[in-house]
Amino acid sequence: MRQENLIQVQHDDFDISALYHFLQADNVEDGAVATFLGAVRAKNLGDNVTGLTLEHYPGMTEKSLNDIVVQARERWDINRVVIVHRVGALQLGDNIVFVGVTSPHRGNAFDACEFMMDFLKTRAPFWKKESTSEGDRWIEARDSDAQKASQW
Amino acid sequence: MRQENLIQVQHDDFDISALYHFLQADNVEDGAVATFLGAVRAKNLGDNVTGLTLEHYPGMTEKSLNDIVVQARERWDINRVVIVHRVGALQLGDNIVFVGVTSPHRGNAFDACEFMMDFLKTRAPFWKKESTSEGDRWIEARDSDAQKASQW
Amino acid sequence: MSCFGDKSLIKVLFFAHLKERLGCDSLMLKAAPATVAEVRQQILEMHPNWRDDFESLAKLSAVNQTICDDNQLVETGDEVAFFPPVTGG
Amino acid sequence: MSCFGDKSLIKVLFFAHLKERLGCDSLMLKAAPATVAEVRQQILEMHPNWRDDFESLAKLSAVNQTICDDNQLVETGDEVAFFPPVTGG
Repeated sequence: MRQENLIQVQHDDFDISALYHFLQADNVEDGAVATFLGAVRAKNLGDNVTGLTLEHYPGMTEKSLNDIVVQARERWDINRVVIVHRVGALQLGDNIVFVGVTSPHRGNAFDACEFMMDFLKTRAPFWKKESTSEGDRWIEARDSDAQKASQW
Repeated sequence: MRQENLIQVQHDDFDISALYHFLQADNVEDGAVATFLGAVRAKNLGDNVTGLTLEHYPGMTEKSLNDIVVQARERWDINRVVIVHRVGALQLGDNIVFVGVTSPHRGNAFDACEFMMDFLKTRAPFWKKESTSEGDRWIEARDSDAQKASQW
Repeated sequence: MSCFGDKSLIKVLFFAHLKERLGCDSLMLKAAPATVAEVRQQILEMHPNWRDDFESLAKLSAVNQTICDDNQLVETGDEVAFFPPVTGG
Repeated sequence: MSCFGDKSLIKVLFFAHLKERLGCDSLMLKAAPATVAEVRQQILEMHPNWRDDFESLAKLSAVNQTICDDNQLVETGDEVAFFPPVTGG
Protein backbone atom coordinates (compact mmCIF):
# COMPACT_ATOMS: atom_id res chain seq x y z
CA MET A 1 0.00 0.00 0.00
CA ARG A 2 2.78 2.46 0.78
CA GLN A 3 5.14 1.84 -2.13
CA GLU A 4 3.40 2.74 -5.36
CA ASN A 5 4.66 3.80 -8.79
CA LEU A 6 3.00 5.82 -11.51
CA ILE A 7 5.19 5.57 -14.61
CA GLN A 8 3.83 6.86 -17.90
CA VAL A 9 5.09 7.73 -21.36
CA GLN A 10 2.48 9.75 -23.19
CA HIS A 11 1.82 12.28 -25.93
CA ASP A 12 -0.53 14.45 -23.90
CA ASP A 13 0.42 17.06 -21.33
CA PHE A 14 0.10 15.99 -17.72
CA ASP A 15 -2.12 17.37 -14.98
CA ILE A 16 0.15 18.41 -12.13
CA SER A 17 -2.70 18.42 -9.60
CA ALA A 18 -3.52 14.82 -10.45
CA LEU A 19 0.13 13.82 -10.02
CA TYR A 20 0.29 15.50 -6.59
CA HIS A 21 -2.95 13.74 -5.72
CA PHE A 22 -1.34 10.38 -6.53
CA LEU A 23 1.63 11.29 -4.31
CA GLN A 24 -0.37 12.65 -1.38
CA ALA A 25 -3.80 11.00 -1.22
CA ASP A 26 -4.26 8.87 1.90
CA ASN A 27 -0.53 9.16 2.55
CA VAL A 28 0.06 10.21 6.15
CA GLU A 29 3.44 8.44 6.37
CA ASP A 30 5.30 10.88 4.18
CA GLY A 31 5.78 14.50 5.15
CA ALA A 32 8.13 15.17 2.24
CA VAL A 33 7.26 15.50 -1.45
CA ALA A 34 10.08 16.50 -3.81
CA THR A 35 9.35 17.05 -7.48
CA PHE A 36 11.05 18.11 -10.67
CA LEU A 37 9.36 19.44 -13.77
CA GLY A 38 11.26 19.85 -17.02
CA ALA A 39 9.98 21.98 -19.88
CA VAL A 40 11.11 23.03 -23.36
CA ARG A 41 13.15 26.18 -22.91
CA ALA A 42 14.37 28.83 -25.33
CA LYS A 43 18.04 28.00 -24.72
CA ASN A 44 17.47 24.36 -25.72
CA LEU A 45 16.47 25.61 -29.07
CA GLY A 46 18.69 27.16 -31.72
CA ASP A 47 17.70 29.95 -34.07
CA ASN A 48 14.60 29.65 -36.20
CA VAL A 49 13.37 26.71 -34.19
CA THR A 50 9.72 26.04 -34.70
CA GLY A 51 9.33 23.02 -32.42
CA LEU A 52 10.77 19.89 -30.91
CA THR A 53 10.04 16.21 -31.46
CA LEU A 54 10.72 13.57 -28.83
CA GLU A 55 11.43 10.11 -30.19
CA HIS A 56 11.68 7.10 -27.90
CA TYR A 57 12.23 3.33 -27.89
CA PRO A 58 8.80 1.97 -26.98
CA GLY A 59 8.96 -0.78 -24.42
CA MET A 60 12.49 -0.02 -23.32
CA THR A 61 11.40 3.44 -22.23
CA GLU A 62 9.00 2.11 -19.61
CA LYS A 63 11.45 -0.63 -18.61
CA SER A 64 14.32 1.83 -18.12
CA LEU A 65 12.14 4.15 -16.04
CA ASN A 66 11.04 1.20 -13.93
CA ASP A 67 14.68 0.16 -13.45
CA ILE A 68 15.56 3.69 -12.32
CA VAL A 69 12.78 3.60 -9.73
CA VAL A 70 13.94 0.18 -8.49
CA GLN A 71 17.46 1.54 -8.03
CA ALA A 72 16.19 4.61 -6.20
CA ARG A 73 14.13 2.43 -3.86
CA GLU A 74 17.25 0.39 -3.05
CA ARG A 75 19.11 3.53 -1.99
CA TRP A 76 16.52 5.65 -0.22
CA ASP A 77 13.48 5.29 2.00
CA ILE A 78 10.87 6.47 -0.47
CA ASN A 79 7.25 5.48 -0.93
CA ARG A 80 5.32 6.91 -3.85
CA VAL A 81 7.03 7.69 -7.12
CA VAL A 82 5.73 9.40 -10.25
CA ILE A 83 7.59 9.60 -13.55
CA VAL A 84 5.73 10.97 -16.56
CA HIS A 85 7.58 11.69 -19.79
CA ARG A 86 6.05 13.06 -22.97
CA VAL A 87 6.92 11.99 -26.52
CA GLY A 88 5.97 13.42 -29.90
CA ALA A 89 5.74 17.02 -31.04
CA LEU A 90 6.29 19.77 -28.43
CA GLN A 91 6.41 23.56 -28.49
CA LEU A 92 8.45 26.13 -26.58
CA GLY A 93 7.32 26.16 -22.94
CA ASP A 94 5.63 22.76 -23.12
CA ASN A 95 6.17 20.35 -20.24
CA ILE A 96 8.45 17.40 -21.02
CA VAL A 97 8.92 15.43 -17.81
CA PHE A 98 7.66 15.27 -14.23
CA VAL A 99 9.37 13.29 -11.48
CA GLY A 100 7.88 13.23 -7.97
CA VAL A 101 8.75 11.22 -4.89
CA THR A 102 7.49 11.02 -1.31
CA SER A 103 9.38 10.04 1.81
CA PRO A 104 9.20 10.46 5.56
CA HIS A 105 12.59 12.20 5.18
CA ARG A 106 13.18 15.47 3.36
CA GLY A 107 16.75 14.61 2.35
CA ASN A 108 15.72 11.22 0.95
CA ALA A 109 12.99 12.82 -1.16
CA PHE A 110 15.38 15.41 -2.62
CA ASP A 111 18.18 12.92 -3.31
CA ALA A 112 15.94 10.29 -4.87
CA CYS A 113 14.25 12.88 -7.08
CA GLU A 114 17.53 14.30 -8.37
CA PHE A 115 19.00 10.79 -8.82
CA MET A 116 16.00 9.72 -10.90
CA MET A 117 16.26 12.83 -13.11
CA ASP A 118 20.02 12.37 -13.59
CA PHE A 119 19.59 8.71 -14.50
CA LEU A 120 16.62 9.42 -16.75
CA LYS A 121 18.74 12.00 -18.61
CA THR A 122 21.49 9.47 -19.33
CA ARG A 123 19.77 6.05 -19.37
CA ALA A 124 16.21 6.40 -20.62
CA PRO A 125 15.93 6.08 -24.43
CA PHE A 126 14.48 9.44 -25.44
CA TRP A 127 15.93 11.68 -28.15
CA LYS A 128 15.08 15.29 -28.98
CA LYS A 129 15.01 16.65 -32.51
CA GLU A 130 14.60 20.33 -33.33
CA SER A 131 12.53 21.47 -36.27
CA THR A 132 13.97 24.63 -37.80
CA SER A 133 13.20 26.70 -40.84
CA GLU A 134 16.30 25.12 -42.45
CA GLY A 135 15.31 21.55 -41.57
CA ASP A 136 15.52 19.16 -38.64
CA ARG A 137 18.52 18.52 -36.41
CA TRP A 138 19.10 16.18 -33.48
CA ILE A 139 20.10 17.71 -30.15
CA GLU A 140 23.52 16.64 -28.87
CA ALA A 141 23.90 14.93 -25.48
CA ARG A 142 25.71 17.05 -22.90
CA ASP A 143 28.81 15.92 -21.02
CA SER A 144 27.48 17.69 -17.92
CA ASP A 145 24.58 15.24 -17.78
CA ALA A 146 26.91 12.24 -17.92
CA GLN A 147 29.07 13.77 -15.19
CA LYS A 148 26.09 14.45 -12.97
CA ALA A 149 24.84 10.86 -13.32
CA SER A 150 28.29 9.41 -12.58
CA GLN A 151 28.42 11.18 -9.22
CA TRP A 152 25.72 9.00 -7.64
CA MET B 1 10.97 40.49 -15.34
CA ARG B 2 12.80 37.18 -14.91
CA GLN B 3 13.59 37.25 -11.19
CA GLU B 4 10.35 37.20 -9.26
CA ASN B 5 9.44 36.08 -5.74
CA LEU B 6 6.15 34.90 -4.28
CA ILE B 7 6.59 34.71 -0.51
CA GLN B 8 3.51 34.19 1.64
CA VAL B 9 2.65 33.26 5.20
CA GLN B 10 -1.01 32.31 5.42
CA HIS B 11 -3.64 30.33 7.31
CA ASP B 12 -5.31 28.86 4.23
CA ASP B 13 -4.13 25.88 2.22
CA PHE B 14 -2.36 26.70 -1.01
CA ASP B 15 -3.33 25.88 -4.58
CA ILE B 16 -0.45 23.95 -6.09
CA SER B 17 -1.62 24.62 -9.65
CA ALA B 18 -1.56 28.36 -9.00
CA LEU B 19 1.97 28.12 -7.58
CA TYR B 20 3.19 26.21 -10.64
CA HIS B 21 1.47 28.81 -12.80
CA PHE B 22 3.48 31.54 -11.06
CA LEU B 23 6.69 29.57 -11.69
CA GLN B 24 6.00 28.68 -15.32
CA ALA B 25 3.75 31.29 -16.92
CA ASP B 26 5.51 33.20 -19.71
CA ASN B 27 8.79 31.72 -18.56
CA VAL B 28 10.65 30.26 -21.52
CA GLU B 29 14.09 30.83 -19.98
CA ASP B 30 13.83 28.12 -17.39
CA GLY B 31 13.53 24.48 -18.32
CA ALA B 32 13.89 23.33 -14.70
CA VAL B 33 11.34 23.60 -11.89
CA ALA B 34 12.25 21.95 -8.56
CA THR B 35 9.75 21.96 -5.73
CA PHE B 36 9.32 20.68 -2.21
CA LEU B 37 6.04 20.20 -0.39
CA GLY B 38 5.97 19.51 3.33
CA ALA B 39 2.89 18.10 5.07
CA VAL B 40 1.86 17.05 8.58
CA ARG B 41 2.74 13.39 8.87
CA ALA B 42 1.79 10.72 11.37
CA LYS B 43 5.36 10.30 12.62
CA ASN B 44 5.54 14.00 13.53
CA LEU B 45 2.77 13.43 15.93
CA GLY B 46 2.86 11.54 19.19
CA ASP B 47 0.07 9.39 20.57
CA ASN B 48 -3.38 10.83 21.02
CA VAL B 49 -2.54 13.81 18.91
CA THR B 50 -5.58 15.65 17.67
CA GLY B 51 -3.88 18.41 15.73
CA LEU B 52 -1.00 20.78 15.29
CA THR B 53 -0.68 24.53 15.73
CA LEU B 54 1.94 26.59 13.95
CA GLU B 55 2.99 29.76 15.77
CA HIS B 56 5.22 32.33 14.11
CA TYR B 57 6.87 35.73 14.63
CA PRO B 58 4.88 38.02 12.32
CA GLY B 59 7.08 40.36 10.35
CA MET B 60 10.27 38.44 11.01
CA THR B 61 8.80 35.41 9.27
CA GLU B 62 8.47 37.19 5.95
CA LYS B 63 11.82 38.93 6.44
CA SER B 64 13.65 35.67 7.16
CA LEU B 65 12.09 33.98 4.13
CA ASN B 66 13.11 36.94 1.99
CA ASP B 67 16.65 36.74 3.36
CA ILE B 68 16.80 33.03 2.51
CA VAL B 69 15.75 33.78 -1.07
CA VAL B 70 18.37 36.54 -1.34
CA GLN B 71 21.06 34.12 -0.20
CA ALA B 72 19.89 31.45 -2.65
CA ARG B 73 19.99 33.99 -5.49
CA GLU B 74 23.59 34.87 -4.58
CA ARG B 75 24.63 31.23 -4.88
CA TRP B 76 22.66 29.88 -7.81
CA ASP B 77 21.32 31.01 -11.18
CA ILE B 78 17.62 30.90 -10.34
CA ASN B 79 14.75 33.03 -11.55
CA ARG B 80 11.32 32.53 -10.00
CA VAL B 81 10.95 31.51 -6.38
CA VAL B 82 7.87 30.56 -4.39
CA ILE B 83 7.79 30.07 -0.63
CA VAL B 84 4.42 29.59 1.03
CA HIS B 85 4.20 28.59 4.69
CA ARG B 86 1.02 28.03 6.64
CA VAL B 87 0.39 29.07 10.25
CA GLY B 88 -2.42 28.31 12.67
CA ALA B 89 -4.29 25.06 13.27
CA LEU B 90 -3.47 22.07 11.03
CA GLN B 91 -4.59 18.46 10.83
CA LEU B 92 -2.82 15.23 9.91
CA GLY B 93 -2.07 15.24 6.18
CA ASP B 94 -2.46 19.00 5.81
CA ASN B 95 0.08 20.88 3.73
CA ILE B 96 2.53 23.02 5.71
CA VAL B 97 5.04 24.47 3.28
CA PHE B 98 5.73 24.73 -0.44
CA VAL B 99 9.06 25.84 -1.90
CA GLY B 100 9.51 26.07 -5.67
CA VAL B 101 12.30 27.45 -7.81
CA THR B 102 13.01 27.75 -11.53
CA SER B 103 16.34 27.82 -13.32
CA PRO B 104 17.83 27.18 -16.73
CA HIS B 105 19.89 24.50 -14.96
CA ARG B 106 18.50 21.37 -13.33
CA GLY B 107 21.22 21.14 -10.69
CA ASN B 108 20.79 24.77 -9.67
CA ALA B 109 17.05 24.30 -9.23
CA PHE B 110 17.52 21.22 -7.03
CA ASP B 111 20.29 22.75 -4.92
CA ALA B 112 18.54 26.07 -4.38
CA CYS B 113 15.28 24.33 -3.44
CA GLU B 114 16.93 22.06 -0.87
CA PHE B 115 19.04 24.95 0.49
CA MET B 116 15.93 27.07 1.00
CA MET B 117 14.13 24.25 2.81
CA ASP B 118 17.15 23.53 5.02
CA PHE B 119 17.52 27.20 5.93
CA LEU B 120 13.78 27.65 6.44
CA LYS B 121 13.85 24.71 8.87
CA THR B 122 16.57 26.31 11.00
CA ARG B 123 16.21 30.08 10.49
CA ALA B 124 12.58 30.98 9.89
CA PRO B 125 10.67 31.70 13.12
CA PHE B 126 7.95 29.04 13.07
CA TRP B 127 7.17 26.70 15.96
CA LYS B 128 4.94 23.62 16.01
CA LYS B 129 2.78 22.66 18.96
CA GLU B 130 0.89 19.37 19.20
CA SER B 131 -2.56 19.20 20.72
CA THR B 132 -3.11 15.91 22.53
CA SER B 133 -5.81 14.46 24.68
CA GLU B 134 -3.51 15.15 27.67
CA GLY B 135 -2.81 18.75 26.67
CA ASP B 136 -0.47 20.66 24.39
CA ARG B 137 3.24 20.14 23.88
CA TRP B 138 5.84 21.91 21.77
CA ILE B 139 7.74 19.85 19.20
CA GLU B 140 11.50 19.70 19.76
CA ALA B 141 13.95 20.90 17.13
CA ARG B 142 15.99 18.12 15.54
CA ASP B 143 19.78 18.04 15.43
CA SER B 144 19.59 16.52 11.94
CA ASP B 145 18.02 19.74 10.64
CA ALA B 146 20.82 21.86 12.09
CA GLN B 147 23.41 19.51 10.60
CA LYS B 148 21.78 19.62 7.19
CA ALA B 149 21.73 23.43 7.19
CA SER B 150 25.36 23.67 8.28
CA GLN B 151 26.50 21.67 5.26
CA TRP B 152 25.69 24.43 2.76
CA MET C 1 -0.51 38.47 28.76
CA SER C 2 1.97 41.20 27.86
CA CYS C 3 3.99 42.61 30.75
CA PHE C 4 6.20 45.69 30.62
CA GLY C 5 9.43 46.37 32.45
CA ASP C 6 10.71 49.90 32.67
CA LYS C 7 8.97 52.10 30.14
CA SER C 8 11.89 52.65 27.86
CA LEU C 9 13.53 52.23 24.56
CA ILE C 10 14.29 48.64 23.66
CA LYS C 11 11.41 46.33 22.82
CA VAL C 12 11.85 42.68 23.77
CA LEU C 13 9.67 39.85 22.45
CA PHE C 14 9.34 36.19 23.47
CA PHE C 15 7.85 33.35 21.41
CA ALA C 16 6.56 29.81 21.58
CA HIS C 17 7.35 27.72 24.70
CA LEU C 18 9.53 30.49 26.11
CA LYS C 19 6.61 32.90 25.93
CA GLU C 20 4.31 30.36 27.57
CA ARG C 21 6.73 29.50 30.37
CA LEU C 22 7.46 33.15 31.17
CA GLY C 23 3.78 34.03 30.85
CA CYS C 24 4.95 37.08 28.96
CA ASP C 25 5.13 37.90 25.26
CA SER C 26 6.89 41.27 25.41
CA LEU C 27 8.46 43.91 27.61
CA MET C 28 10.21 47.26 27.24
CA LEU C 29 13.76 47.80 28.49
CA LYS C 30 15.59 50.99 29.36
CA ALA C 31 19.02 50.26 28.02
CA ALA C 32 21.93 52.16 26.58
CA PRO C 33 23.42 50.61 23.48
CA ALA C 34 24.48 47.15 24.57
CA THR C 35 25.01 43.63 23.32
CA VAL C 36 22.36 40.93 23.20
CA ALA C 37 24.22 39.26 26.09
CA GLU C 38 23.81 42.40 28.16
CA VAL C 39 20.12 42.56 27.29
CA ARG C 40 19.74 38.98 28.50
CA GLN C 41 21.47 39.90 31.76
CA GLN C 42 19.30 42.95 32.30
CA ILE C 43 16.12 40.93 31.77
CA LEU C 44 17.25 38.31 34.30
CA GLU C 45 18.11 41.02 36.84
CA MET C 46 14.53 42.25 36.54
CA HIS C 47 13.10 38.71 36.59
CA PRO C 48 15.51 36.40 38.47
CA ASN C 49 12.92 33.60 38.47
CA TRP C 50 13.10 33.48 34.65
CA ARG C 51 16.68 32.17 34.70
CA ASP C 52 15.95 28.43 34.19
CA ASP C 53 13.43 28.96 31.41
CA PHE C 54 15.65 31.52 29.75
CA GLU C 55 18.66 29.21 29.81
CA SER C 56 16.77 26.21 28.46
CA LEU C 57 14.50 27.96 25.96
CA ALA C 58 15.97 31.32 24.88
CA LYS C 59 18.41 29.55 22.59
CA LEU C 60 18.01 31.91 19.65
CA SER C 61 17.87 35.67 19.45
CA ALA C 62 17.05 38.17 16.74
CA VAL C 63 17.66 41.90 16.56
CA ASN C 64 15.32 43.79 14.27
CA GLN C 65 14.00 40.48 12.98
CA THR C 66 17.35 39.09 11.92
CA ILE C 67 18.84 36.10 13.76
CA CYS C 68 22.06 37.05 15.55
CA ASP C 69 24.42 35.87 18.27
CA ASP C 70 25.00 37.28 21.76
CA ASN C 71 27.66 39.72 20.54
CA GLN C 72 25.22 41.60 18.32
CA LEU C 73 24.90 45.26 19.27
CA VAL C 74 21.48 46.53 20.32
CA GLU C 75 20.57 50.20 20.09
CA THR C 76 17.67 52.09 21.52
CA GLY C 77 14.68 51.71 19.26
CA ASP C 78 15.65 48.17 18.32
CA GLU C 79 13.39 45.14 18.57
CA VAL C 80 15.05 42.17 20.28
CA ALA C 81 13.46 38.73 20.31
CA PHE C 82 14.29 35.53 22.20
CA PHE C 83 12.92 32.13 21.24
CA PRO C 84 13.54 28.38 21.20
CA PRO C 85 15.03 26.61 18.16
CA VAL C 86 12.55 26.89 15.29
CA THR C 87 10.51 23.91 14.11
CA GLY C 88 8.67 25.05 10.99
CA GLY C 89 8.74 23.59 7.50
CA MET D 1 12.00 2.12 -44.01
CA SER D 2 12.70 -1.23 -42.34
CA CYS D 3 15.27 -3.41 -44.03
CA PHE D 4 16.06 -7.01 -43.16
CA GLY D 5 19.39 -8.79 -43.31
CA ASP D 6 19.47 -12.57 -43.22
CA LYS D 7 16.15 -13.93 -42.02
CA SER D 8 17.30 -15.16 -38.64
CA LEU D 9 17.22 -15.08 -34.94
CA ILE D 10 18.56 -11.88 -33.44
CA LYS D 11 16.52 -8.72 -33.87
CA VAL D 12 18.47 -5.48 -34.16
CA LEU D 13 16.93 -2.00 -33.77
CA PHE D 14 18.28 1.46 -34.53
CA PHE D 15 16.98 4.77 -33.17
CA ALA D 16 17.12 8.52 -33.62
CA HIS D 17 19.90 10.01 -35.82
CA LEU D 18 21.49 6.57 -36.26
CA LYS D 19 18.24 5.24 -37.70
CA GLU D 20 17.92 8.25 -39.99
CA ARG D 21 21.50 8.07 -41.25
CA LEU D 22 21.34 4.34 -41.92
CA GLY D 23 17.90 4.70 -43.47
CA CYS D 24 17.01 1.58 -41.49
CA ASP D 25 15.15 1.04 -38.24
CA SER D 26 15.61 -2.73 -37.81
CA LEU D 27 17.12 -5.88 -39.24
CA MET D 28 17.35 -9.56 -38.39
CA LEU D 29 20.68 -11.30 -37.89
CA LYS D 30 21.58 -14.95 -38.07
CA ALA D 31 23.99 -15.24 -35.20
CA ALA D 32 25.14 -17.84 -32.75
CA PRO D 33 25.36 -16.61 -29.17
CA ALA D 34 27.84 -13.75 -29.34
CA THR D 35 28.80 -10.49 -27.68
CA VAL D 36 27.40 -7.09 -28.59
CA ALA D 37 30.82 -6.31 -30.09
CA GLU D 38 30.49 -9.33 -32.40
CA VAL D 39 26.98 -8.25 -33.38
CA ARG D 40 28.37 -4.83 -34.32
CA GLN D 41 31.03 -6.51 -36.43
CA GLN D 42 28.55 -8.73 -38.18
CA ILE D 43 26.32 -5.78 -39.05
CA LEU D 44 29.27 -3.86 -40.50
CA GLU D 45 30.33 -6.88 -42.55
CA MET D 46 26.84 -6.88 -44.07
CA HIS D 47 26.81 -3.09 -44.50
CA PRO D 48 30.40 -1.83 -44.82
CA ASN D 49 29.15 1.63 -45.79
CA TRP D 50 27.52 2.01 -42.34
CA ARG D 51 30.90 2.11 -40.59
CA ASP D 52 31.24 5.89 -40.16
CA ASP D 53 27.68 6.41 -38.96
CA PHE D 54 27.94 3.42 -36.67
CA GLU D 55 31.15 4.64 -35.11
CA SER D 56 29.90 8.17 -34.56
CA LEU D 57 26.32 7.43 -33.57
CA ALA D 58 25.94 3.86 -32.24
CA LYS D 59 27.44 4.94 -28.92
CA LEU D 60 24.98 3.05 -26.74
CA SER D 61 23.59 -0.44 -26.95
CA ALA D 62 20.85 -2.35 -25.17
CA VAL D 63 20.11 -6.05 -25.04
CA ASN D 64 16.51 -6.92 -24.31
CA GLN D 65 15.83 -3.27 -23.47
CA THR D 66 18.55 -2.93 -20.85
CA ILE D 67 21.58 -0.71 -21.53
CA CYS D 68 24.79 -2.77 -21.67
CA ASP D 69 28.36 -2.60 -22.86
CA ASP D 70 30.04 -4.37 -25.79
CA ASN D 71 30.90 -7.42 -23.67
CA GLN D 72 27.26 -8.25 -23.02
CA LEU D 73 26.30 -11.70 -24.33
CA VAL D 74 23.55 -11.89 -26.95
CA GLU D 75 21.59 -15.08 -27.52
CA THR D 76 19.26 -16.03 -30.33
CA GLY D 77 15.84 -14.58 -29.70
CA ASP D 78 17.31 -11.45 -28.10
CA GLU D 79 16.51 -7.89 -29.10
CA VAL D 80 19.62 -5.75 -29.56
CA ALA D 81 19.40 -1.99 -30.04
CA PHE D 82 21.99 0.61 -31.03
CA PHE D 83 21.47 4.33 -30.54
CA PRO D 84 23.14 7.69 -29.88
CA PRO D 85 23.46 9.13 -26.36
CA VAL D 86 20.00 9.85 -25.05
CA THR D 87 18.70 13.41 -24.71
CA GLY D 88 15.36 13.13 -22.93
CA GLY D 89 14.22 14.76 -19.72
